[in-house]
Amino acid sequence: MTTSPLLDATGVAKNYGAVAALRNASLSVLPGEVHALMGANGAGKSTLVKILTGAIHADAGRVLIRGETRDIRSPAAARRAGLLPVYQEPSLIPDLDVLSNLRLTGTPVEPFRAWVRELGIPDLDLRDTARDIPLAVLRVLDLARALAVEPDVLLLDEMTAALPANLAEKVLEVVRRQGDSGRSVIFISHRFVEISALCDRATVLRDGETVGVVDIVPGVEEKIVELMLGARIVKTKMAARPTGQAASTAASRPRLSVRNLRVGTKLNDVSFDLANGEVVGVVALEGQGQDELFAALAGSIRPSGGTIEVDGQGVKFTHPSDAIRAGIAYVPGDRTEALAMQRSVHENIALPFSAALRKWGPIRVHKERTVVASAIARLQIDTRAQGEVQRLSGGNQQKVTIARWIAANARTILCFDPTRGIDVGTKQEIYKLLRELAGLDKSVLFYTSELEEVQRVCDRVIVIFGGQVVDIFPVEEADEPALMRAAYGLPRGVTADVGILADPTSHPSQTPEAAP
Amino acid sequence: SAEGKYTIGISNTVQGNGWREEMICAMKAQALASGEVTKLNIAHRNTDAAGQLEDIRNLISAKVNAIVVNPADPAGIKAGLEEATKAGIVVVAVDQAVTEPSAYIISNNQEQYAYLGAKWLFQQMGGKGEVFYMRGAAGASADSDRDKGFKKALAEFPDVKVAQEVFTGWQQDQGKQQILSFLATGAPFNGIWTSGIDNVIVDALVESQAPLVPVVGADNAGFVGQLSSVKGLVGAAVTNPGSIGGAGVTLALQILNGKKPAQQTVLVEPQLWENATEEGKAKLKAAADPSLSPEWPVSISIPDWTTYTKEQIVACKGPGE
Amino acid sequence: MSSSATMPQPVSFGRRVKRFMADRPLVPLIILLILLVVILQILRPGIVNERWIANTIKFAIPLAILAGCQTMTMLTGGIDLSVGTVATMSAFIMATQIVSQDPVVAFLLAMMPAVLIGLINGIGVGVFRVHPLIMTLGTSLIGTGCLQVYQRTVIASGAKIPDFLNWLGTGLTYGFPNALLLFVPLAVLIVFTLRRTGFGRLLYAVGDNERAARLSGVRYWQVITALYVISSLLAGITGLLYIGLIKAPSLSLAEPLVLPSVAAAVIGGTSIFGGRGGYTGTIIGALILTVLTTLLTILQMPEGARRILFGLIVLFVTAAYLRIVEER
Amino acid sequence: MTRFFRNQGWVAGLFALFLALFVLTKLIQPGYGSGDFGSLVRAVLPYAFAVAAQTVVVIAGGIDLSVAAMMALTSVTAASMMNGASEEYALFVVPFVLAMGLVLGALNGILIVVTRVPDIVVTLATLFVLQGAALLVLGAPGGAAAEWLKASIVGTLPIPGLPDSIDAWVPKALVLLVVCLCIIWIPLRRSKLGLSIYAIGSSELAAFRSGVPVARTRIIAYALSGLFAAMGGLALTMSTGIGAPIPGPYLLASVAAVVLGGVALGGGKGGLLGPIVAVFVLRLVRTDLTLLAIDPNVTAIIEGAIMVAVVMFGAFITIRGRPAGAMP
Ligand SMILES: Nc1ncnc2c1ncn2[C@@H]1O[C@H](COP(=O)(O)OP(=O)(O)OP(=O)(O)O)[C@@H](O)[C@H]1O
Ligand SMILES: Nc1ncnc2c1ncn2[C@@H]1O[C@H](COP(=O)(O)OP(=O)(O)OP(=O)(O)O)[C@@H](O)[C@H]1O
Ligand SMILES: [Mg+2]
Ligand SMILES: [Mg+2]
Repeated sequence: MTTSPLLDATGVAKNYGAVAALRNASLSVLPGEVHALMGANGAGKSTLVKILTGAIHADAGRVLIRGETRDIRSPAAARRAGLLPVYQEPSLIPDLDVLSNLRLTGTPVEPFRAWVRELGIPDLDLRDTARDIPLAVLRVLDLARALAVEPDVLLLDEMTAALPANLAEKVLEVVRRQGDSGRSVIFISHRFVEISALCDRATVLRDGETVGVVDIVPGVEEKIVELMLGARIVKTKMAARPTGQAASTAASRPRLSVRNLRVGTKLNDVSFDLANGEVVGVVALEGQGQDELFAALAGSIRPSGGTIEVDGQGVKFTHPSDAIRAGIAYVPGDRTEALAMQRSVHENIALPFSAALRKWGPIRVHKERTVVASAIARLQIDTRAQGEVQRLSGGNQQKVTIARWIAANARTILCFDPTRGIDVGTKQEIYKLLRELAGLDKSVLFYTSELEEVQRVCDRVIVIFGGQVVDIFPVEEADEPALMRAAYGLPRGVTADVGILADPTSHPSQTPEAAP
Repeated sequence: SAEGKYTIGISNTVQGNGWREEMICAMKAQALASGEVTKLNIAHRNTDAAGQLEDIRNLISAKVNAIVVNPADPAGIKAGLEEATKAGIVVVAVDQAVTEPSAYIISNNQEQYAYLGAKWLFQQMGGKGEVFYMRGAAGASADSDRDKGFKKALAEFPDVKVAQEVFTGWQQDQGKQQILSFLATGAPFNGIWTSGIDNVIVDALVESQAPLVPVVGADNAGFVGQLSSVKGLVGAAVTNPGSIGGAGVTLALQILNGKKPAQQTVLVEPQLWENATEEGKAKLKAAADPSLSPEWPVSISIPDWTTYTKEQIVACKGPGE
Repeated sequence: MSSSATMPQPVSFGRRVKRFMADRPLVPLIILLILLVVILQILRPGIVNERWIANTIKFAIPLAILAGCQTMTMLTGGIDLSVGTVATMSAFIMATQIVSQDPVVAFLLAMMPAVLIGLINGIGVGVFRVHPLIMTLGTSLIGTGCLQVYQRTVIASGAKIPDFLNWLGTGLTYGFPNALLLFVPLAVLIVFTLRRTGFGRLLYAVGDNERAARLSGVRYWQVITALYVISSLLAGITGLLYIGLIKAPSLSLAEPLVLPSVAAAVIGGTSIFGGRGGYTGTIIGALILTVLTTLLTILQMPEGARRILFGLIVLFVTAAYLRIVEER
Repeated sequence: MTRFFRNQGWVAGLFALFLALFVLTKLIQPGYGSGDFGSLVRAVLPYAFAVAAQTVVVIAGGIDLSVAAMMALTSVTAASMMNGASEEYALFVVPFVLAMGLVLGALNGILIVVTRVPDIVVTLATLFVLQGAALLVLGAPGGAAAEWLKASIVGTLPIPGLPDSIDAWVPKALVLLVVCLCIIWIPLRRSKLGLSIYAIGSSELAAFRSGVPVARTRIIAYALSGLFAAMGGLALTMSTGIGAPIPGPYLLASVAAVVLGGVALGGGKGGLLGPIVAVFVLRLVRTDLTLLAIDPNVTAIIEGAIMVAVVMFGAFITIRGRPAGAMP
């Protein structure tokens, strides 16, 4: 290559006590390049981004910017050097309004406004307090704030993970144009579609080390996966759905039956059934009421109308513990909402055991240890840093949130975007797990922001738009274009004229290929 | 003789201490017994000079006829007292002096209090040896006045040394812990002077089977009882009557009725009751009152100044209650 | 996955010591305690004898129990500033009621305000979400006022310290303070509760992430109400023990213990922000503070200088301790 | 408009409460007039500065337990320096004492940043240190204040063009308070520094990642707190004419007023106006209790109950006011 790199990091290492987050990472980004940073959960991607942007200090390593050694000691210094990150977690100040947030970082307002519009949010009020803005929008604002100062290198850590498809689309578009205009982007994502659509090259990390740099060409995905996982080959092909077993569900009573559910103004009229042994997908654009649906089913908020029946019995949840008693567990998409970050993996998994008043007494240590250990094994949680959950990587934290309910043996699991920010290997494990749960006659309600997941996991899909169920697909008709159209509230094409209560048992024998 | 015609305001800045509680009760009882007071307006809380200024000004707003005040600081409330006098309110300071010249003062003589007790103690010690000096709260004006008296006595006995000087903060637990720590050091000492944290000190000596050296304290019910009941204990109680509050009310009423005292300042001289002589023992016997809370001083009345009965002060009811 | 822990790494002796202490955070605290005792012994040779130790323990116990209240409330991100008032109320009521009542009745009467204040605190914090600092401060003001009103009604009847409390508070058996008979089971119970019971686990979880606890089915108000009632009960028991030790009921008996109890919990490694800490450290913290107080009493210096030294030492100890523990 | 009410509703409510109390006061004591209002403001003065000192650090996500001790130290320093000195000398004393507050406050901040010990512990330690220092400066209450200083909070400020009847309601103390607070607060609130203080209180991590110099901002917040506390200390000396080394009841009062004033103890929210109005409310309640000649022991109960009730009420309306369907 003739051009010299804009950013060149070599031999970066970072230890957290006994855990080596990075051991020997290197990354070289050319001007005008969209460069993917890839790796399994816990490979050290976020850590590298934090080091490059001065949020933490490396133990070793050298960073050159335009050929000059720069010691980036603080985010402000990184900003001056032209490096701007969008971290995995939103970094707007929650109690300040957007305008003040802009002033704080010295971001020019007009360009910011333009970018926000460009990124698909036309009606942002700059006087809104950040705390009141939904997560997905916050991520976009973070990005717009970075774009507004026209950075030389933009570092996006799983920018698209929490975004609904429509917003993600816009982000990709904008990022692509960054590359075209001579600026570089470091792009972290677990979604291969995005990588291949967007990136020029990819650096692959494994266990804190750079194990390869590849050009993105068609078909390179296999190689990347190989590099990413090393010896840990993707052995988990999609488990075939046993057809016979699901058949019984149609006959019996539904596990969960929702009728005309309303929550405030967000959720207007939702009705559907969830059978035993069934995985029902929920597809919706950002903010169509899916959050409220899940929260209401989890007992987290009170619905303002409609009925919920569990096993044919009408229920009213006033607190999540009511839902849990009815066997319904909720896995929120935002893991900071679900985990006690300073506590151990073990305690986090065992937390529901002690919740009820009658379980406040002595803990049956041995029994508990067995249950927890088996849940950890089941989800293959990387327990190197298990003393405190906050030291786990994002993906492993996500697994803990699910493991908790596996251990508690919940009959119905409400998964809100459980694969958000999870690497391909782990995603497969989670798909498999959900199918296994279904096999054990448990039922799963599964919201996902990645449409392709629907095909892999669900028996049926309900599409929510404007707080209403606009369509229900059997899985075999739920291809991405159809789902997308429905999610935007467009009527279904003539070809897909199947009854709403299509028989979910008539599965095609075809199973989608494992990723990539 | 007449039905009540005056309202009297009271300001006090230490709450939850037996001595001050007795002072307040004496004020109430005296106001009731005098029959001349329709209403007492009491500001009674833990605060500093600035807070007391606030209370005094509130009392001025309430248009009381007289204010009886136990000053948080002699100089710090001068402005407020001056404003009160200007508003035609009679001001009487009790327990401690104030610097405002227009105010009348009826007070226990704190310097004399310390001097009297210390002198007796040093005599008991035979004019030599080590004394454990347990003061009150660091920075309090009553404490520094007493320190003056103590130092005066000390100067008269050149062979008496201070083994250790501590501030009890007038808190019982702290005093007890300090004496126990001191005892544990095994350092020799021949007498203890305390600024009113006395009965816990005797307890500590007894519990740890330490030699019972002479102890000087105040006339708190607990300590006075111990002086008669604890075998082998030699000690003296110096009176520091909380009933001075009743005297303050009497003085205020006298002034309101046009009977001004000859001087602005009336000092109530402390007495010393010791158990080394038969005469002293008799005084102690007469004074002891086990029915009182151990923190209350036993001298619940002051001859010539208070007219209430014991029942009245113990009931702690003011006019209209 | 390979773990970096297996990487050959030359580890210096100093680092190993630090690592060792970080894994056992009690060790540096105990070392510090011993250090203080040694300094005391050097300053006043012969002071550290059986009597002194018994004495120190006697005074450390009430502080340690109140610090236990702080530890537990701090685990949930709270604080209980009403413990001083509650202890004082129980002590005062016990001492005055025993004169005319059956001991059991007097005991029940003495514990009543503890339960009541604990309940109000718990409901205020747990249901109405009032900040614990404000809530407990408010109830302690209210409690003090009530105690003063009560005091006037009993002033005529006098007060008495029950013999049993006297024995418990000041007595020694084979050189050991009798108070240990109360304290040891209590301490074991608290440690066990925090480590091995569902309730203890919920305290940590609620303090760490209340929303997560809620989503796991934990009812916040139940946990918090139970917690503050327990804290108040402990404070009430401390009051009874303390009156046996001091033997003079007053209206501000246990107030001076409140700030030190917070300091003891903090020195013992409990995070004031919740989710982190334990009771064993707190016990050592209480001992350290008690010894420190003795040390400063012994030093012949002006009161002002003594306070300065006290503040500096507390700060230094906490900072050093944090450094060591962070090494993990 | 709705946004204004959402943000300022609490302050507006407090202000209404103050007015209602004022009317009540007039009913209790029809003679309550401008002179009495002047007394109220003078009583408010030290509390107001204490609460300002507390507000700044609470907004920055901290707490300052050393406020009252800082006031005591600056007060005794000022009083002892002015003792026996000329009137003009006070012109030098005032800036010196203010600078001292600023520096000592900054020291608080530096200790917090450097030792990484929680602020509540650091300021607890400095509370003892400052108290000790105050005792070293003046062993007992004493000292003096320049006459012009004392006069500067007595009486009213004649404003040209204003009728006397209105003028009488503008006590000098109020003018002094407003000027001192506004000179610092308004420019601060508008500056990037002010934003940064809110930012670190709201989310330290997010602030750091937004490029806010967290350590420096925290130190400045504590320095400002020290400055306000020094003003409070001066106010004490001005009103009493002396300095007292034992801290007054300003610490707990400041925390209570901060919370009553709508500043979240977690940080990042609220302003200075609310807590200041809260101080006025609390002082006026005190006045009313005195005017009503309520049993003094009951006043403690009432003050505690008001504090708890108002905060509970606040919590109650926030729970109720939460839009339906919002995530709790
Ligand atoms: N503060 C910390 N303390 C201890 N260990 C940490 C800490 N932060 C990160 N780690 C460890 O460092 C490793 C790399 O974490 P990092 O967050 O960089 O992973 P990642 O590649 O971004 O993963 P993901 O895709 O799940 O977000 C993980 O093993 C994690 O447990
Ligand atoms: N303390 C515990 N330790 C480990 N596992 C537990 C514990 N408590 C409950 N579980 C597991 O969680 C699941 C559901 O528990 P739940 O309390 O709802 O059932 P349960 O019938 O009440 O249990 P039990 O009969 O053991 O009290 C069970 O699989 C149980 O084994
Ligand atoms: Mg990451
Ligand atoms: Mg991730």
